[in-house]
Amino acid sequence: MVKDSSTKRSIPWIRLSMLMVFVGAIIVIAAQVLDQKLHYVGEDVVPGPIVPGTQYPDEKFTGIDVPQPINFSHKIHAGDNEINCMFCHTYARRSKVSGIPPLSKCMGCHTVIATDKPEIQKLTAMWEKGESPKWNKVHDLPDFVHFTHQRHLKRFLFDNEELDVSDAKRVCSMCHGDIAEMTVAKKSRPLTMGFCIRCHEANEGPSDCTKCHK
Amino acid sequence: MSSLFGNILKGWTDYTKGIEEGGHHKYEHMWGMVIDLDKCTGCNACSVACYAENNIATVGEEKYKARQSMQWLRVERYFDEPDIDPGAIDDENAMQERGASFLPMMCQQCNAATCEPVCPVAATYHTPDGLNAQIYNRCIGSRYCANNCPYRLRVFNFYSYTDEDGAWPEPMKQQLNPDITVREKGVMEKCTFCIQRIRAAKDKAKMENRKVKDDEVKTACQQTCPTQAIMFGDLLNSESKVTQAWERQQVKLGKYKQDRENPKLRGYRVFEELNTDPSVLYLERVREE
Amino acid sequence: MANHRKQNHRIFGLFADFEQAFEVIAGIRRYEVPGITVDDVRIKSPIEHPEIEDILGERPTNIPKFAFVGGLFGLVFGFFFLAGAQANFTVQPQGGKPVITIPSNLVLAYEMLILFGVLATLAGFIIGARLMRKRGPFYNHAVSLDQIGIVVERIDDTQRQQVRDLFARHRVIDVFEETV
Amino acid sequence: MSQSKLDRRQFLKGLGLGGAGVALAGCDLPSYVTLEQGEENVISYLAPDEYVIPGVGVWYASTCLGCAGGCSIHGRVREGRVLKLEGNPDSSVNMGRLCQMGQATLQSHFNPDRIANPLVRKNGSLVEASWDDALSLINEKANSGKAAWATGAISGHQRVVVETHLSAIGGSNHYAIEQINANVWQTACGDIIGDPNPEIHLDKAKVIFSLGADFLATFISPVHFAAHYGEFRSVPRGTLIQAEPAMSLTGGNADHWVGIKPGTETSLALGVANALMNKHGISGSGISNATKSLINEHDPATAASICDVPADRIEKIAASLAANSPSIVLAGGTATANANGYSAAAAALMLNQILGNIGVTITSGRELAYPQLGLIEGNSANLKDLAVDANKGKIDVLFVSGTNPLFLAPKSIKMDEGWNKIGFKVVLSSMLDETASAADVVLPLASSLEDWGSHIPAYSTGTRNLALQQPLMEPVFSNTRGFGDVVLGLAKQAGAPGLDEYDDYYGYLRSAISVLKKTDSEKEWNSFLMAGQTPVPSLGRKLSYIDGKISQTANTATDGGLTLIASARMGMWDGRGANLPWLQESPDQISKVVWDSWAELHPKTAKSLGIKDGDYVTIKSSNGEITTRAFIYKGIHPGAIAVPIGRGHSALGRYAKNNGVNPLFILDGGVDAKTGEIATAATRVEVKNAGKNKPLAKLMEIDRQHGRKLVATISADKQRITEGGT
Amino acid sequence: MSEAALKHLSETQTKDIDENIAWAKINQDVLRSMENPRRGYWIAMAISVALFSVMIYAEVYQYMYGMGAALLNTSHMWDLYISTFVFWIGMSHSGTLLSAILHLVHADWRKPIYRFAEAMTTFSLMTAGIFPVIHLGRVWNFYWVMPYMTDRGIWPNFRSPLIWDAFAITTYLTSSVLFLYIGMIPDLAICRDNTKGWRKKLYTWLSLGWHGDDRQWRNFRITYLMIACFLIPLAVSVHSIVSMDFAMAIMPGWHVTTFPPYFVAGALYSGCAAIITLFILLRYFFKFEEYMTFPILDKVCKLTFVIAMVWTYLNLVEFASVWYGHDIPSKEVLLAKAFGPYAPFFWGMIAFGMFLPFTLLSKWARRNMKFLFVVSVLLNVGMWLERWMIVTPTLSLGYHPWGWNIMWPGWVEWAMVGGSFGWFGMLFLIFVKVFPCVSMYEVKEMVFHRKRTIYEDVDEMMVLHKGAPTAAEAGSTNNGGS
Repeated sequence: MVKDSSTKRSIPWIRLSMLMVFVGAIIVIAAQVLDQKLHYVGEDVVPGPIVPGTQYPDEKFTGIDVPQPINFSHKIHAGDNEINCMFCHTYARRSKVSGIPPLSKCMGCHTVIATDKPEIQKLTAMWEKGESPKWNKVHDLPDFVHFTHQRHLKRFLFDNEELDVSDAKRVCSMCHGDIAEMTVAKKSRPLTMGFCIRCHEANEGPSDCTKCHK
Repeated sequence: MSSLFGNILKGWTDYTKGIEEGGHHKYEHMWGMVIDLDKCTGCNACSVACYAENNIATVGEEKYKARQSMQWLRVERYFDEPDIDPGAIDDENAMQERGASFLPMMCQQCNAATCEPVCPVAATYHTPDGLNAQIYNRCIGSRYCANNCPYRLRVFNFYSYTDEDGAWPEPMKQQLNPDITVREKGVMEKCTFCIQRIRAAKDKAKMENRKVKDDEVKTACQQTCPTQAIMFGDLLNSESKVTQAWERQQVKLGKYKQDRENPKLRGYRVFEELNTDPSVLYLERVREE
Repeated sequence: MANHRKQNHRIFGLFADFEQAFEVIAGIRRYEVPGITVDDVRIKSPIEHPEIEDILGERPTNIPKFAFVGGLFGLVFGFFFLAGAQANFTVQPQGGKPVITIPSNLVLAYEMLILFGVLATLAGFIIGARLMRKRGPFYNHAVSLDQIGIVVERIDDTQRQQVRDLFARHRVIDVFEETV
Repeated sequence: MSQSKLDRRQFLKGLGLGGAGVALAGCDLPSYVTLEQGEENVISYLAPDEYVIPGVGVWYASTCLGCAGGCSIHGRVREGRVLKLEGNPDSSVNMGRLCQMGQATLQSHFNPDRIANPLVRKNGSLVEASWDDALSLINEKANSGKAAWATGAISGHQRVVVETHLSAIGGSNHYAIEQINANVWQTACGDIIGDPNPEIHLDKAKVIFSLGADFLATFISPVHFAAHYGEFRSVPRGTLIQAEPAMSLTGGNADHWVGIKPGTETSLALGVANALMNKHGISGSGISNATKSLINEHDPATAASICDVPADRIEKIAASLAANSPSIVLAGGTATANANGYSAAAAALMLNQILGNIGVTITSGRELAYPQLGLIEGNSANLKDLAVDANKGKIDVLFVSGTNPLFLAPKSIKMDEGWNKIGFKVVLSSMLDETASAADVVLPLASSLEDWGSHIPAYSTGTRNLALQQPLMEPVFSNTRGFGDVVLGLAKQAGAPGLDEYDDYYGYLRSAISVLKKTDSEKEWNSFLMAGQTPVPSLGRKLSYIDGKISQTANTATDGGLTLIASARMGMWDGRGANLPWLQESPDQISKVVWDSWAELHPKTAKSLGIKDGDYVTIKSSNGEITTRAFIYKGIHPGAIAVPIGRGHSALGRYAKNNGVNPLFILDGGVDAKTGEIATAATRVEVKNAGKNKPLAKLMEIDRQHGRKLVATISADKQRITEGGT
Repeated sequence: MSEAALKHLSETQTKDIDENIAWAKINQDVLRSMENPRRGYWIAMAISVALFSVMIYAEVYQYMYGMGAALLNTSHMWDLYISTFVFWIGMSHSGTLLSAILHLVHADWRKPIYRFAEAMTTFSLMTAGIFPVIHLGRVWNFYWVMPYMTDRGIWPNFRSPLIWDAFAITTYLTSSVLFLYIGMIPDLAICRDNTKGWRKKLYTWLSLGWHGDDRQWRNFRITYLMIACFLIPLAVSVHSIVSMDFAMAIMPGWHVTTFPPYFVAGALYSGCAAIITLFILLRYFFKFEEYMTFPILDKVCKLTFVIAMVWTYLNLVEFASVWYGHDIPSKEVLLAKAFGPYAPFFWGMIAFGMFLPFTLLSKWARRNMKFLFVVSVLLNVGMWLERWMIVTPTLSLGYHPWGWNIMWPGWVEWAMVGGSFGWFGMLFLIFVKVFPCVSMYEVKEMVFHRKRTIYEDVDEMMVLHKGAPTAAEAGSTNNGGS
């Protein structure tokens, strides 16, 4: 029975408009709650290797395999032999860059250890020639980003009474992933600005642009 | 969604606080400067030091002539003395009796900066250090900020200076300061009070769990100034020399008109009356009449 | 009552003379065809006839309400959107100005009001005017040119003849019928 | 030793130079593009010292060779690159401050136009050669005939090796050439008060009356004097009176700037002395009658007429000198750059004498216990001598380093003819300047930031220090060698005795200093390097005033035309700054012109000549003409036209070449009567409008403040009321 | 049309429209105007495309060499780009605003001309939108001014008038396109019924199945009314916001309270002038003498004159407020405009903008096509100069004397300005061939209602008393359609 005339139909306009206002308001409130959860509550943030007292977004990223002059195995060093990250990357706690260990450091052990391995022989050859290997940067931030390892280590490792220096691995893995399971390092976190920002918000890090951009 | 609506319900009043608190946040520092125009000899060392410290491009004669120069710190020179001898400059036959007047002008780091609100992408904003920051990688080059700067102290990368025929042919590239981004074409830039030095000092202080000491931060211009006409420090630190100098001159931040019981004091801020509230205090030049 | 009848004929008359067409409506209004009310009449015209509407009776539209709601939503959403964005973007205090600046947000919310208002109006138009669906029966190009058509719906055989006569009396040019 | 040298070099092997490349990727691409992997390289250290940390700057002390001042500097080294120079706060020369030339030394170090390889002249043109070829060529040519060395100001052990080499190749003449110097003043001081380099205490003075001495920019040790000027200006504030024909930087900062007729400074000084004696009852103690009579001839009115200065101005000067003691009177720059230069200096000292400043603000300096290490300041008289001797054929082999005679020499002294008469010319230089490009062999030098050396600063108070110069980074151009190394090598191959034990200059320097300091411990040595300087024994002098040196005050002839003043500027200096973009683009302090020369004219003169600002003017002297653009202002005497020295190179790299004009070319041969200094402020020139106009590239297009409160000026009296001081 | 005929027409044509014009003829004329373009059309198109391609070249050049290519400098960070932007925004105001206002006041003489006026609005907006983008130093990041969500949690700065511009222009463009389109739907239906091939497909799709029954007409009328109501405040706000780019700034000569109304008036002014220009062109090229009649032109001219006077008044107010104010820098800027190096352009603006409109007072002028054409173009030149004189002199004479210098735009900037006209022309030329540039149905309404007003009494009599009319009466009331 198609009797078409809008006179018959009457829509509750006032109520509808009120509804719209509520929708707007509810969206806002919902956003508040969601916001609280995302930024300030740790549950729905999956932590990597636990760093006590911190939450950070555990975003995965599959980097490309970057070839290196010497096929250095983090697994053997950091993983199996549990050498502290900062034993080789010794500058991390003193400088903005973590630094590549100087050749002398490698030779410190490898004059005696595993000298028969081909890679080590490569290394030794270089040392004798007095030239350093030309490593390729894996975790390479844009040049307008000034990240400092020093401060982050202080915040998460040295000022963290639940950790001691031997747990450096955990802190490093926040941004570098589980390097101890890799041979040559491979990017396993996005390291985008969003990644940084979320972590800074979750751990009340500074939100001032000039901390990183100058 | 979260970052769409966020937490406006929390501390709404915080967010709507006005100028009297200087924005919503607590200032960690308020970096300020004092420049004694009587000591300044206009020798330009500061300007060159600034070029060296901050990777500023040299543009060459033609572009300089077209007023596309890039200096962050310019030492202006005037030949008239309105306060002592107004008529002198108009007398064709007279001599330049009392020399010239020199004025080093770097970004005044205004606390009510006119450049900040107009930036469409918030590339320039006020830091908790009381600095007027410029985030190069956010800048889209609308140049509104420079138009709105009464001091004309913002410079724009009208060209790209990074290629081989630019400002740094090899091996000059090697001199570039890694702590500072090299600006690409289409980006606004300006004096930052050597923010990289401030950052370094603050990080150092944090590593040692202490506050930044007075004189721990020296800007490039201040450090090189042969007559030490430039003083730099934290205006929130009551011990700092700068704070004392400001108090001695009875000049206060947040005012566009200073009420001083002694009008003969030498301290003044350029274009203070525009209520830009600059952080650079100049001490009047002194000359025998 | 008209709406209880089962008849389902439609008749469509095409008139060259607008005055005559109005006469037909006037006639129907004077119940010259028993059982047919103006509610059963629709006209198709190349131009709009505000003056016919008082004859055809008040037939309100919902468009203003669409506009109202749309505008209101634009205003609310606009303001909260901006305020929320600013509140999240707290790294940009500027020259001692508050983070959420009412005046500028009002300016922008005002623009949003108009934008959503206009969009809602368009939606209202498309819904209310039954656009973007199959074109109705009896469409004739002449209507888009210079002739006016009158559709009388829901009539039975007896009324059909009477309507035809009514049309004829007012010099109808052409008559179409159909049964649905 | 060589071992420690290896270590020294070792740490400089950086984390690669990726840093610069990195920074240059710039900020214009969205971040996800620059978040790249494996695009950039890192070269790790080999075996770094403990204190070397990538990403953290290390400061190394060295010495600035921007001018003869010898300021101590700290260089910030990061990832093996020197990034920034600052003054060394411990230095008694510059107290941690630095001038623009010091800052810009970096660019002479990283300059793209540096010579990378030795050059040897083969059938007319310079072609690259290996060091061995170059040295062997020198070896066969150099030892035959009369040899000579031409250097700039030189001191310390470089001087020693140079002289060793000179004697080894049987030469005797060592021409130390510095266009910008205080030779006249220093000679006068030597003659009159018995100390060529007395200590000048600007900070103690209440009034400085300077006859053309541009102590803020070009006088002996600018940074040092500028630092003292700062104290001089702080409460109690002193008064600076500057008398000179064309405004220098110091004049620009004067309380009273007296635009005086060129060459009449002596008369002004005498006039002031006259006023002092007759009006203010200053007794001319120790003044000979001859001088007294000279003074009496110059009552203020006469002096005024001679100097073209209002008489009351002279009275005023005398008054403030009399009222505020101690004061100090200096002479230099334009005042001493004319035939009467010496008497101007003498007159200045006479004023100091009658004002009783000698021993108060002018006190005795100390002289080095080892004169062979002392600084040879160098002067332009030597330039003339070089030309003359060369023309006389007295020179067959010439070694040049640290100076640029072909650029500095006026045409009138016929340097280029002389140069061509010289049989064999070796130039040691890091830049291919005019002289180098006219040489037979060019040996590429390391920059001053890559080299070892020891220097005696031109001026310092208290104990004399030996300023140490050490490399701040690996050579940018690997095939360059340090000055010391080269000269040492030359000396060795010339058979100089006792050098064979040193395999390089570092070894020589180190052992020499250890002898000097009587210690050979690594620790001591490192402490010297850390301090950047080390005190050396010195003997005091005592001052005694000998009068009667004011010979005559006759003024240069005032025939038609103007007096050309080749003014010295901090920045371009004597031309060595012209290849540094930072200095080219840093505006001149007074005219604010960049990237070009200009000719200063007084508006009155300009009007009479029909010249407007930015007009091209042709300046014609008896020795040719130059054309540059006019800058019209009132900081110059109407009878003078001033063109700055330093631009107008025909070589010296992309930034300097064909940029501006060189006023030195057209100087006539006039010299200072006593010292033989080339008179740069005494050449008569014809000036006419060349008919073209193109505004100068300037920082300022305006000269006045247009009612804005930009530079507010308060009168000194008011300032004294609020801030004290007399 | 011949000279004599034109002259004759200009004397005889006294009615807005001849109500006895046959409806079929209306359709024919308008549809004809959309078909087989003639040579003149192709020439115009060629010129437009040429200009536009020059603009493209200039933009590429500027993109590669940086903004320096435009000879901008430290004092003149903005120049022609922004002034031309303001100019085009101004252009965009006439169409919509006039159409909407006149619609609300039931001025039916707008009906033959509002269509192309609204098209002009849309296209000048699309032109204006180009400029803020090309004047960016890093144009490839222009989208950063849009408030979109990003994981960086950064947003545009909503305080910035430039962002207000972005919002306002987007809104205005959307709304005015809709206004234009909705007003066009019945005509599109007509086109649908009278074309074939791709055009038929297009119009079928666009006309949304319009079949003109009373329900559609009713909704249509209300919709149109509503959008008109929305557009009037919108149009006003848009140009006020554009004016705030300047009024919100601190610079002397920009920081003026009267700028918003001043800009709006200027916008209407230039818009009306542009309407006159296009009116004459269309009338000439498409032989629309019967629709775009002299009386209508006459009305437009009078309107233009009135608005011109409003603008003049506000202009003088601005001068006065600066002159009697105590802000020395602003006063300096004013003096520099009048007597400085930019003086010729300033006085040109005064002459064209303030004095030329007085010629519109004479009937002869209002009836003389050629003369009017020249005048209307000159008025717009004046308005363009006005925008330039707002932007540039202030920048050459700011607070700090260091920044004082004179700067003349280089070829790049001129190419962009010229190219913008090419772009506009291109769009407009395409429009007139694809869409009816005279509203057919509304002209019909116009005719119809004018007739009804004449025969009203007769109708009354017939309907109420006599019943069916006689053949004779019917003939007399025949609307000439069949």
